Amino acid sequence: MKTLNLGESDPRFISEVEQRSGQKISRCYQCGACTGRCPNTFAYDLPVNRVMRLIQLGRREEVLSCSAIWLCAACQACAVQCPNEIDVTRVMETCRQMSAEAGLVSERAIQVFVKSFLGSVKRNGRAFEPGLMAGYMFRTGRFFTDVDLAPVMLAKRKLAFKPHKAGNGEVADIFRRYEEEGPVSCNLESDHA
Amino acid sequence: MRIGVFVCHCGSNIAATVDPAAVAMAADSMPEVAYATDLMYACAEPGQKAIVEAIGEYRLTGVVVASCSPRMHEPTFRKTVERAGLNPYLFEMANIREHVSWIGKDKEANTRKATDLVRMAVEKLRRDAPLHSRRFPVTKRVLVIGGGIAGIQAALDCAEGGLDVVLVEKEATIGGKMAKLDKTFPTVDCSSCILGPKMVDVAQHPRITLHALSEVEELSGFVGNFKAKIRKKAPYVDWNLCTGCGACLAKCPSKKATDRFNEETGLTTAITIPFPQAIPKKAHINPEFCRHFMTGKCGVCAKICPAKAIRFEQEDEIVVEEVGAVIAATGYDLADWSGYDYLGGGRFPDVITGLQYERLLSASGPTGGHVVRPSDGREPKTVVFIQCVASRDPSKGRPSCSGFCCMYTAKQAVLTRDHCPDSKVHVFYMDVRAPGKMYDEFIRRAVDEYGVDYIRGRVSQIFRKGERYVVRGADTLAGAQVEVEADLVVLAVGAQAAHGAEKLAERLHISYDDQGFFMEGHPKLRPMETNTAGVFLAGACQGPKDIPSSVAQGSGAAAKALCLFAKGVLENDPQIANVRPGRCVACGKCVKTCPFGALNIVEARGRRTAEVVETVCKGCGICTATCPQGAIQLQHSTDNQILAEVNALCRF
Amino acid sequence: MNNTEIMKNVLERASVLLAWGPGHDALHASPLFARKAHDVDKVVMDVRAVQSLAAYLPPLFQSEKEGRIAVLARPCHVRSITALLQEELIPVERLILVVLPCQGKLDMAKVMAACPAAESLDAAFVDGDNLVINADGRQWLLRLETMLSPACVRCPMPELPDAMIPEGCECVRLDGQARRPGEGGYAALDAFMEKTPQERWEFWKQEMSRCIRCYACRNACPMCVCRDHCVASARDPHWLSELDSVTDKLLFQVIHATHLAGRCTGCGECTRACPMGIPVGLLKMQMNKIVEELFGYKAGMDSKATPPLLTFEAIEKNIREKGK
Amino acid sequence: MPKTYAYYPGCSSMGTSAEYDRSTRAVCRACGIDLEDVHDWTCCGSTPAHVTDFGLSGALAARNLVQAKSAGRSEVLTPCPSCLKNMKAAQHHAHDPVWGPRIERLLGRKVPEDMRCASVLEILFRETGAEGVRALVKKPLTGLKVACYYGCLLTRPTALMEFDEPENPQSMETLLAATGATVLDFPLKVECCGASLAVVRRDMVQQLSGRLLDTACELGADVLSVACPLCQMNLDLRQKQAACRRQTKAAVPIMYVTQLLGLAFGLDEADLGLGGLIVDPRPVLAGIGARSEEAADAPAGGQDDAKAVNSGRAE
Amino acid sequence: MPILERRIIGFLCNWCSYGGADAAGVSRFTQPTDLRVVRLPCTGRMNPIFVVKALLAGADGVLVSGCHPKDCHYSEGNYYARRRLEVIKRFLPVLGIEPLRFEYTWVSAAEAKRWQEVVTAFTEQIHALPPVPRLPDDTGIERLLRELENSPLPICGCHAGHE
Repeated sequence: MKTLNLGESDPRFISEVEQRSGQKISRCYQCGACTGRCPNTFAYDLPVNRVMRLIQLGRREEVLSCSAIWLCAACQACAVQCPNEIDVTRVMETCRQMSAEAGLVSERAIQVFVKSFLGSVKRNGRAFEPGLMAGYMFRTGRFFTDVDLAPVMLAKRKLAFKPHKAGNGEVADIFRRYEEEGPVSCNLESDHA
Repeated sequence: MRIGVFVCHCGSNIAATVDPAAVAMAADSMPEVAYATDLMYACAEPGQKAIVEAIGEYRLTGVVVASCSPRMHEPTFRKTVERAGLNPYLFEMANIREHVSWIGKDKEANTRKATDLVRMAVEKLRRDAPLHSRRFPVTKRVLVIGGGIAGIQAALDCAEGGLDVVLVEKEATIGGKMAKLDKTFPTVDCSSCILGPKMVDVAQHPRITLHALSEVEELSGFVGNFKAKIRKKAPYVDWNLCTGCGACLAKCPSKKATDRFNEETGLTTAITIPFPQAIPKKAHINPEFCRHFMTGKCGVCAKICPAKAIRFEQEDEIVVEEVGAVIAATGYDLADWSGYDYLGGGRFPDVITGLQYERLLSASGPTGGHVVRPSDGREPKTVVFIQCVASRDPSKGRPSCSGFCCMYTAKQAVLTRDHCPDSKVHVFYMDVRAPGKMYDEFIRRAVDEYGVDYIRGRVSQIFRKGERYVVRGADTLAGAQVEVEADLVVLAVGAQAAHGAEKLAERLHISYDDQGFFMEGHPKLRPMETNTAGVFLAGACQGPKDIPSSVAQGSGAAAKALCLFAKGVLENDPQIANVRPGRCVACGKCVKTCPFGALNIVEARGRRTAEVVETVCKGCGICTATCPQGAIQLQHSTDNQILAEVNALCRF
Repeated sequence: MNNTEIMKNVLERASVLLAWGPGHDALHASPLFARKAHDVDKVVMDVRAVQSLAAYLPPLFQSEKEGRIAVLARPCHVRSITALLQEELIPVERLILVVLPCQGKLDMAKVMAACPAAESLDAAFVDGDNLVINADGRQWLLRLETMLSPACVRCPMPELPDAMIPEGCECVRLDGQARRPGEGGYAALDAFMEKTPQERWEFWKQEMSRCIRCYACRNACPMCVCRDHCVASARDPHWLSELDSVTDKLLFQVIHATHLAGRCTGCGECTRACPMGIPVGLLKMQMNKIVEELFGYKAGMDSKATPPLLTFEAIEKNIREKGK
Repeated sequence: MPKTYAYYPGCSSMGTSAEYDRSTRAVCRACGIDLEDVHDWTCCGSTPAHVTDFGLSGALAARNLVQAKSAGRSEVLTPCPSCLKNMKAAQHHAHDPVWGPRIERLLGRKVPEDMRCASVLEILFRETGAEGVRALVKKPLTGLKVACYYGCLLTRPTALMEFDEPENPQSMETLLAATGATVLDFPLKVECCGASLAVVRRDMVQQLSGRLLDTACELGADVLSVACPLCQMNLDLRQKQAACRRQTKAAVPIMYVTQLLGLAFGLDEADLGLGGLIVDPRPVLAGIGARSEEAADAPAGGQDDAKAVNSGRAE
Repeated sequence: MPILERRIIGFLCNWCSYGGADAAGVSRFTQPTDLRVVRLPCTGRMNPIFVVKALLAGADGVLVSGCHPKDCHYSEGNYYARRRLEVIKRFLPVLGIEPLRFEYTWVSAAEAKRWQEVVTAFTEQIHALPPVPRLPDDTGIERLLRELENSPLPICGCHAGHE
């Protein structure tokens, strides 16, 4: 295991996570309730409490490049469980956003799926399931994803053939403004006490 | 008036963020200030000496000390100025530590603030009058509320010290929580073997009057002269006749009564004696379950009783006891954990509290000391202990550490291995807190000799799997989620003040914190006192405590009561209300609002006027705020003094 | 029996009848201590009888230790008397209330404004709906309705309801026709509160700078029972300085209003008495409104009630709890 | 005068969860709950937007609140807990110092704060309740053993959803018990099924849903009642995929709570979209009448059944 | 350097809030420096007129704090205070005084954190308002005379520049 140099702690990272998530990270006392309750821990490279600890230590790189933040299903179990009332799910989501912005994504497939989904919403105003699946398969090269399900879905009329358009371009406007604005900025001058 | 101002550095406590010399210099030019200086430690011997000398040298007639909170050292400095020949009430304090130096870092602003506070103190002092205490006799009797180990110790020590003691216990027997314990840590000696003799001592001591099944309903009066109204609940048995033979218990047909002594791990009869060593060993009827009370048709106990002691028609009795001091020793109860849904919140029969587990371990308990599952009576193969339930949990409004759970969990884990040598025992903990004598060694023994498995992490879920329970949590040291199938789960539920503690506190006029624990006079220096003179605290009613600490505090509270009575007479606090008859129009508004009945309208020299009963007045000042003419003034906190303080701040 | 006979009859049982008699001119009435039957003939009880006689009662009872005292009172004055009974400052068994049906009271400021010559009048009398003033060799006919004090116009209780006769108090009613009841409420205050806070502050700054610290407002107030012991003129406690400062003048008005919280019956005597025409009654009106809102209480309605600031509820219905 | 709710169907109603949409409308009609579709509704952004940027997510969800408000509605009802959470989160984030201003900029207007949002389960529980359901039951589901599964988002996060107990919710049980069904104590009722990762991490999802299905089987559940389109799709459509990770192989029908209520109300099966389910519920439903008699004799509750299943299984 | 503080007077009961303020100090809970505390035995001692007196005398804010209801050292003092202080708070607007200049609250001796929060929030509230309006004589010669009346010595200048 790598030795962590405590002098390399990045206080701006802690502050950014705190501001974007609205959570006070120092309140975590490492009881592990989040890890105990998390349904996806078995698939994580870092258990949730370690993610929290690494944020406390200001380890930007280790946190933003871990897979746990991408495999989190945002099921909120940890947030409900935390005895210190930290919304851990929000912290995980925040790290995922920051990971994408920093280009440290470890689970590319998930990011691609997210992009496909949002692309579909941007184009149509609503999510169009077959279209986004097609886009996802195309971009990841995972051509056999769930094709086993297609026949049964078609038989049960669970796949629409045409996207529904809605929103009269308002949704596209939201995306346009989002792209123009770029990642959200925090006031990192104020030191976190 | 010639005023001396002494500004304390308190080492660097004040001087680090306030400039005491600048404050003293500013004070030098305040009205009637004849001398102003700064001192390193005003409260220490050299500081006090400097004050005494300055009083003589500069012929000072009043003193201001700017230092810590008056709640800390006002009595100290009053004595100092008294030593120098001044009336102790010609003294004021400016709190420039707790209210200034410790809460702000801006030295300039702090110095300005400290100067303002000194100016206020000077202005107040200029309007102080010398006050003199009155002496009054005391009733040398002590009321001890609560018959747990702390109350027992306090009662015995007071009685041994020559005081008459009235011991009031809510339950039908004394002994409290300790009587429910099987063994005690870290010695693993039998709880009832060491408690039992003390309980017998209480019963036999000629100076102790015991009221069991009783509660204090009202406390009136003041230190030295309290009157306590005590409700003795009807046991429906004439305790003068009852011999505790237990014949009625054997024959009572209602066998499904709640067994409070056994923490509801079993059932008992409607007429019952809590446990074989109960003091007093007298039967009482629980009317909620008694067939006679429910249907009117029964009376087996009355027929069978050889002493003819059953009294279905008995009613509660009110007795009034006159005492000079009160020791509250009402102990604790486990916190309500029904909100812990993820632990079942009480839905699972085999997820029980530590106190319930004690009853299962105890040879006098419902299972005769056999560790079995409440659901099916089978011996558990795997027992999981969970610490910090309703402790250290801000999300449930329970942020504090209950202190003794780490140790009793270790003890129970060890006993489990003793009782069921084939069992596997896991303990989920967050931190092990074992700072007492031989405590940490005991934890080590649990791990090394008894093979108890300690897992560092919180449990986040318990769910049923068939007849067993899946306990899921984290092992943060392994960095993993862990799961174990358990037969029995024991929760170390945190402590809160005993049920009804808040209500009692209101009756005793003492404060309590958000967990219901009674507030001590000072967190470090007055742990046995309250802010109400003559009311002392012992044991877990003041905060969670283990047995040795409870015993120590019980003895300490007894010592406080003995000190109080050592003088024979007491002096009152002269900071009480005073009527200027010339200004009073006898409108009676003060009489209406006084909470203590300390005011009367009397006829004096042909005029009606209000009058203060000096020993009854407690100096709250409600009357002063009520009187439109300002005819009644709270001495040492007069309208003019408060106005002067306001004016001192709003000069320009 | 006509009203005079009724009053003479009352005087047979009482050592004195406190009433109104002729004043310094025909427009004014002054307090009259009627002790003999023939004194009763001088009683004035029309719109000119404006002053509340309640204020005289506590000292009168104190100086006259024997016998009963009767007092002539309008219904609004009865509320003040009830409030005094609440504070046990007058003995109910020695009191006889003589209540007249109220036709309203003149607002002298309005009269003076309508007829400045009334300063030195020759004669004044009520004739039907009009007030007739002879002065300067001319005659003025003023419509009574327009000359009454605003409180009277809005007064909801020109006739005393039986329920408001203080418990255990003898009450004699006089004959006569009362005005029709007004709608009550706090119209003058509500109008004032329409102003911005800055305007209100400026208003008091201006008004109080005209105050001459004569304390007529206090002396007229039936509930100012402190009499010679008022804090305004005390050095211990020294709430107010002796300086001619607006702060002290305004603070006195606040003290007055605060001391009256839950006790003021809204009789309006303070404003009436002010020689500078400062509407000091507004402050008490605000206090009454607050007390009514918070505690559902109006002073002087029930001689057995406890004023709300001299008691409490463990849980206050209308106060939002702070903290925790 | 019944209140009219703005109805937000959510994107999955157009495809994978059409039968949830249909049964919701049918049951609400039966209960006298008036629904009016949000005009020109758009995607709430779902989890992808939420994990990308709270501002984007907030703006996408809030657009629908704006639409509902401009139609004069004060409360939005949606069958999908994920959509519901996004709408509530948008309102919550509107007060956040970092995200509030951003949402407003992206949306181009203020987030309506006074709109209330609720799931169909919450509205049925609040407005109709057990009493109301009991009054409407025409064909009691007597003897049908139902395990109620809420999934993660219906009750969590507690401060946002403000509905039922987060760890042991009872609303679905209360409603279904009123239909005469036997409600089992399903211990994993708020565990995650992993649906949001269904496409990209099939392995994880199989493990999560496998455990849920196994536990339901062990309890002897005839059907699993759900209230979330993602859970339903995941457990129903992918039940075959999950089979490889399961200890038992029994198929469990996954039905929407609205479908079960609709059946009990005697609504037309076509209106409830029963045909859309992959694991066919009809065999277990057919047994309802027959089983009702034996159930009447046996002591109620799933406990005994659970024991029976357990004892038959090798430890 | 101009002094940016406002003049805030706190009236604290000795048993609860003064203790809470002490506990906040012991815990080193940093607070704004504007507040000056007058110690009362009980909020029941608090004559509501002190509030107006202080505001008219030039205090920018007045904060009263006592024991929580039911927890009064004298059983009933805070109950009386609650009524009287609520009345005076509602009375301020008729004078044209901003009612936010006055708050009353309950802080126990154990609530050090809460005391810090109360002081910080109230100080911020006062800073959000302009300085308290003054009546003409308060800055005038009478005021100075009054000061001189009490002080035979030159007036300390350390508070000058407050305005």
